[in-house]
Amino acid sequence: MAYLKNIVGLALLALIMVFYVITYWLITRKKVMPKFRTLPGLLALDEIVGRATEMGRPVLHSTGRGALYSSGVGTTLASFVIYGEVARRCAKMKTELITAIGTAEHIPIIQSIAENAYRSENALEELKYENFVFVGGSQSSSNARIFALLEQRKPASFIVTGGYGADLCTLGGAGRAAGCLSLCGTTNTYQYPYAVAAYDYWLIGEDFLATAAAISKDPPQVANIWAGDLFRFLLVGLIVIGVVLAWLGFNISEYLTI
Amino acid sequence: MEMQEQIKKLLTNKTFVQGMLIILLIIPLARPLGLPIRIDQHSINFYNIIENLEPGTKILFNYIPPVVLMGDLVPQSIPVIYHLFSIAKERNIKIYFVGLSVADGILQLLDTEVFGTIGKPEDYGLKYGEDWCNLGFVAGGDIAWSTFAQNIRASIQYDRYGNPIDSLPMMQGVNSVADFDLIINCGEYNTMIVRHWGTPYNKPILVLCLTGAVVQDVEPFYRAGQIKEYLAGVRAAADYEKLVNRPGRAIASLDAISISHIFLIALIIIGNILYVMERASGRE
Amino acid sequence: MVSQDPGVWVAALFIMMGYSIVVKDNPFYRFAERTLVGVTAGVLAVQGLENVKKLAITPLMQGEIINIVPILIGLLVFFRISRKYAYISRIPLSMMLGSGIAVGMVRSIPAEIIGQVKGLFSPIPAGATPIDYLNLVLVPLFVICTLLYFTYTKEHTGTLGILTKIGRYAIAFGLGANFGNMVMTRTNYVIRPLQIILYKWLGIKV
Amino acid sequence: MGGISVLRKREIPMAIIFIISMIFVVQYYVKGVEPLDTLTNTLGNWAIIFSALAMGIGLINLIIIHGRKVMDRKGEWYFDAWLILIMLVTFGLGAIGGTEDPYYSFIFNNVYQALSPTLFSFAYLYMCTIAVQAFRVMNWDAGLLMLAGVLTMIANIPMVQVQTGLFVELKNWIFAVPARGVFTAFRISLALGFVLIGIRVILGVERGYLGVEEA
Repeated sequence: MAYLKNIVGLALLALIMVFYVITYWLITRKKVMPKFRTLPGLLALDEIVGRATEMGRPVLHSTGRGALYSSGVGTTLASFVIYGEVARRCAKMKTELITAIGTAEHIPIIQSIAENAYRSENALEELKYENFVFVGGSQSSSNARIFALLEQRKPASFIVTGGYGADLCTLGGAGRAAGCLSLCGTTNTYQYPYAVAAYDYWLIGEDFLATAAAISKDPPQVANIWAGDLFRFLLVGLIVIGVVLAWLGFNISEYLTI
Repeated sequence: MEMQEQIKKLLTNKTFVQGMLIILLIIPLARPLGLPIRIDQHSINFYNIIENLEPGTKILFNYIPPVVLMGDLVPQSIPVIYHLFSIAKERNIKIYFVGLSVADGILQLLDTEVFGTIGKPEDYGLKYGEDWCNLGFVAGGDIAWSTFAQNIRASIQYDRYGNPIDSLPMMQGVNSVADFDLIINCGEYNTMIVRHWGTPYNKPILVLCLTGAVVQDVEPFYRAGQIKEYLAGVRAAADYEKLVNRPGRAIASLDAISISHIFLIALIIIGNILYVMERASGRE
Repeated sequence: MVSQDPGVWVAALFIMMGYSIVVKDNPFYRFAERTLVGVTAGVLAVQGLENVKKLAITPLMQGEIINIVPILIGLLVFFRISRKYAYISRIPLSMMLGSGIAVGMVRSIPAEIIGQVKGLFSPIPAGATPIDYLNLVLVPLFVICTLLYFTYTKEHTGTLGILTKIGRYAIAFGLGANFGNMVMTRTNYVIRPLQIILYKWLGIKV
Repeated sequence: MGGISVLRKREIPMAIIFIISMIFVVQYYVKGVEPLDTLTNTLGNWAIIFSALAMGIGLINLIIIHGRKVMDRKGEWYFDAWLILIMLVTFGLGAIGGTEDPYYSFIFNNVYQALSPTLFSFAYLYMCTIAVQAFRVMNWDAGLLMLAGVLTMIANIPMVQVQTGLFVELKNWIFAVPARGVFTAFRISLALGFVLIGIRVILGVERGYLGVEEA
C-alpha cells in the first residue's frame, strides 16, 4: 500500500512551488519586477576580464570539483553558469581563457559551454582545446597543477568557482602572490573566511547559487529567487513563533516530524 | 618609513614566511617538550560514553578518512579504536567497520595506520566475523548512504576480503541501520551520517571530526541533539591518548601546534600595526 | 638511524621536492608536480574501475545481463571526442545530474531546514542564569538576521536594514571563530609530511 | 539550425533530467512502492558507473595535452612524457592487479600518500603568507572577524589551555551562541538555495549549465 512520507518536507516544497507560481504570475502578468540587490562579486566579472584584455594576458578559470550525482551539484551548476558568462566575455574581447577542470566528468560540459559561448560571439576559431586543462581530480593535484599554470602562463585574472575544499585558500594565496585579480564563488561553509580574506571579490553561499538568476534577469529565474525570499520570511516567522512557544513551554517540534 | 616597508616586504614574501614556518614546526616535532595538557570536557564525555557501553552493543563504525585530511582524523581514531578493542571482548561488543564516501575511499588506512600502531584486533582476542568485521568501501554520496541505511545487502554483498557477508556470523539479523545501537563516524561527511543514518533511525551518533569542522558541521547538530558527542582534531586525540593512558604521536605534536598558532597570531598583529602606522603616516 | 626502506626514501624525497617550491619554482618541483597529477589521475581511475567492477562487471559475470546497460550508456560520454556527435555525451551526464539535483533538493529540506529550525526550539532550562536568558534570545536572533541577510529582492533598508546589519556583523564574528578553529586543522596538514620526514625517514625517536 | 537538431541538442537532456529527478522526488515522498526503491538504487549505482567511466575522458585529456608537448619537444617535454608514463603505469598496475597489487601499493603508499598531503598543506602555508595583508582591521566587519579568530586561536593553544580556562570558556560561548546561530542560518539558507536551484534545473528554467545551444 502506497502512502506519503516526509509530509512536512513535502508541504514545504509544495509551499515553495506555490510561491513560485504566484511570483511568476506577478512578474509576467502584473509586470511587478522586484528590485534585485546588487552582488559586487558579479559586477566584477567585466573588470576581471577587462584587466586581462588590457594587459594582454590570459584569464585562468578553475571550475571546481564535484561529482554530478552528488547532492552538492547545485554548486557545480552555478559554477558552470558563471563559466559561460566568463567564456562569452573572453570570446568577445579576444582574450585567452585557460580552464582548469577539476572533475573528469565536467570536461564534456565545460567544452560545450565554451564552444557555445565562442560560437555566439562568432569566434569559434579562437577556442584553443589545449587550454582545457584537466587538473587530476583531487585537491592536491589541482593545487600542484594550478601553481604551475600561474607560474608558466602568467594570467592577469584568476576566477575560482564551484566545489572546493581547503584548496580555495591555497589558490587565493597563490593567485595573490602571482599578482592576479581574483574572484571566488563557493558554497562550502568551511571556506567562507578564506574566500573573504584571500580574494579580491567573492560570492559565498546563497549569493553564489542565486548568481545565475541575477545575471539573466529572466522572469522565471527572478520569480524563483523571489519565491525563495517569500519562503525565507515565512521561515523567519515560524522560527519566531516556535521559539516563543518553546519558552512558554510548548514544544512544536513534534509536529514538524511526520 | 624605510624600515616599515622593509618589514612589510619581508613578511609578505612567500619564501620567507613559509620557510620560516616549516623550520619553526620541525624543531618542536623533533624535540617535543611534553608540557602538561588540560583535558577537554568533550573528550571526557566521549570517553565515558565508550567506557559505559552496554554489553552486546553493536557499533557501526564508518571509517573513511581521506588521505589529505588524515593528519587530523587518524590520530584520534587510534586511541578510540584501541579503547573499543580493549573493552570489546569482555562486554561482547561487536564492531562493524565500513567505509561510505562520495568517491574516493582509502580503506588501507585502517590496516596501515591503526592496526599498524595498536596491533590487530586478533591481538585483543577479537575474532573476525564474530566480534569485528570490515564491510569494505561503498562509493556514491547520498544515494549510497540511504540505500545502505535501508538495506545493507542491497549495497554490499561481499566484505573487504571478498567473503560473502552472509557467511559472517555477526551479520545474521543485521539488515539495516536500525539494527545497530551506536554509530561512529570518522571521515568528512558528518552531515550525511546525520541526514541518512542518525535522524531517520533515531540512533546516537559519535563523531571524530576535523577541528575545523566543529563550528559548522558538528556544533549545530550537537546542539540540536542530532549528534551525541564529538572529538575534534589532534587536540582531542592527545586528550584521548591521555585518557586511555597510551601516549602517541598526537601528544608529541602539541608543541608544534602551539608554535604555529603563535606564529600566525604574531603575523596578524604585526600586519595590523603596520596598517595603523601606514594610515597614520598617510594622514599627515 | 636513517630508514633502510626504499619506500620511505621515495616518500621523503618527494615531500622535499614538493616543498621546494617554497624557495622558488624549480625542476624538482615540476617533476613532483607532474608525478602527482599523473599518479592522482591513475589512482582515481583505478578507484573508478573498482567501482565499475563491483557494481556492474561482477554481477554481469554472474549472468545478470542487465548490467551491460549502464556500461554502454556510460561509454557514450566518449562521443565528446567527436565534434559532430558530441551531444550524445550529454545523455549519461544528464542522467547523473538528474539524480544528484533531485536528491540534493528533497533531502536537504528535512535534515537541514526542518532539523535546524527544530533545534532552535529550546525551553528555558531550570535555574537559568541571566546569561542563559541572554543566550536564549541571541541564538534565534542571529539565525534570523543571518537568514535575512541573504534576501535578494528587497532593498536592505528600514527594519530589514537594521536586521541585516546585525546579520552582517554576526556573520563576520561567526566566520572569525571558524577561521580561528581551522588553523588547528591546517597545522596538522603541515605536520603530517614533516612527521614522515622526521620520524620515518630520519628515524628520530620522541 | 533545423528543428530536429535543436530538439536533439536541447530537449533530450532536459527531458532526461526531468524524468530522472522526478523518479527520485516521488520515491522520496511515496512509501511502499517497491519498484521505485529498486529503480532509484539502480539509477544511483549507474551514476557511479558513469562517473567512473567519465574518468577515461580525464585520462585522454591529459594524454592529449601532454602528448602534444612531447610530440613538439616543447619546453620540458620529458616531464610531460613522465606524467603520461607514471599515469599509465599506475592505472595499469591497479587495473590488472587490483588495489592490493604490491607495486600499485608501493606507488600509492609512498608517492600518492606522501605528495598529496604535501601539496595539500600549502593551504596553511599560504594562509600565513596572506595573513599580514588580508587580516587587517579595516572596518567593523573585519574587526569582529579578527577578534573572534584570534580569541579562538588563543583558546586552542595547548600551552594557554593549561594556564587559564578563561579563553576556553570564551571560545565555548562563541561556538555555542554567535557561531552556532550564524552557521545554523548558513545551513538553512544553503539548503533553500539548493532547493531553488533544483527547481530551476528540473523545470528547465536554468539552461546555462549544459552548454546547450540557444534556439
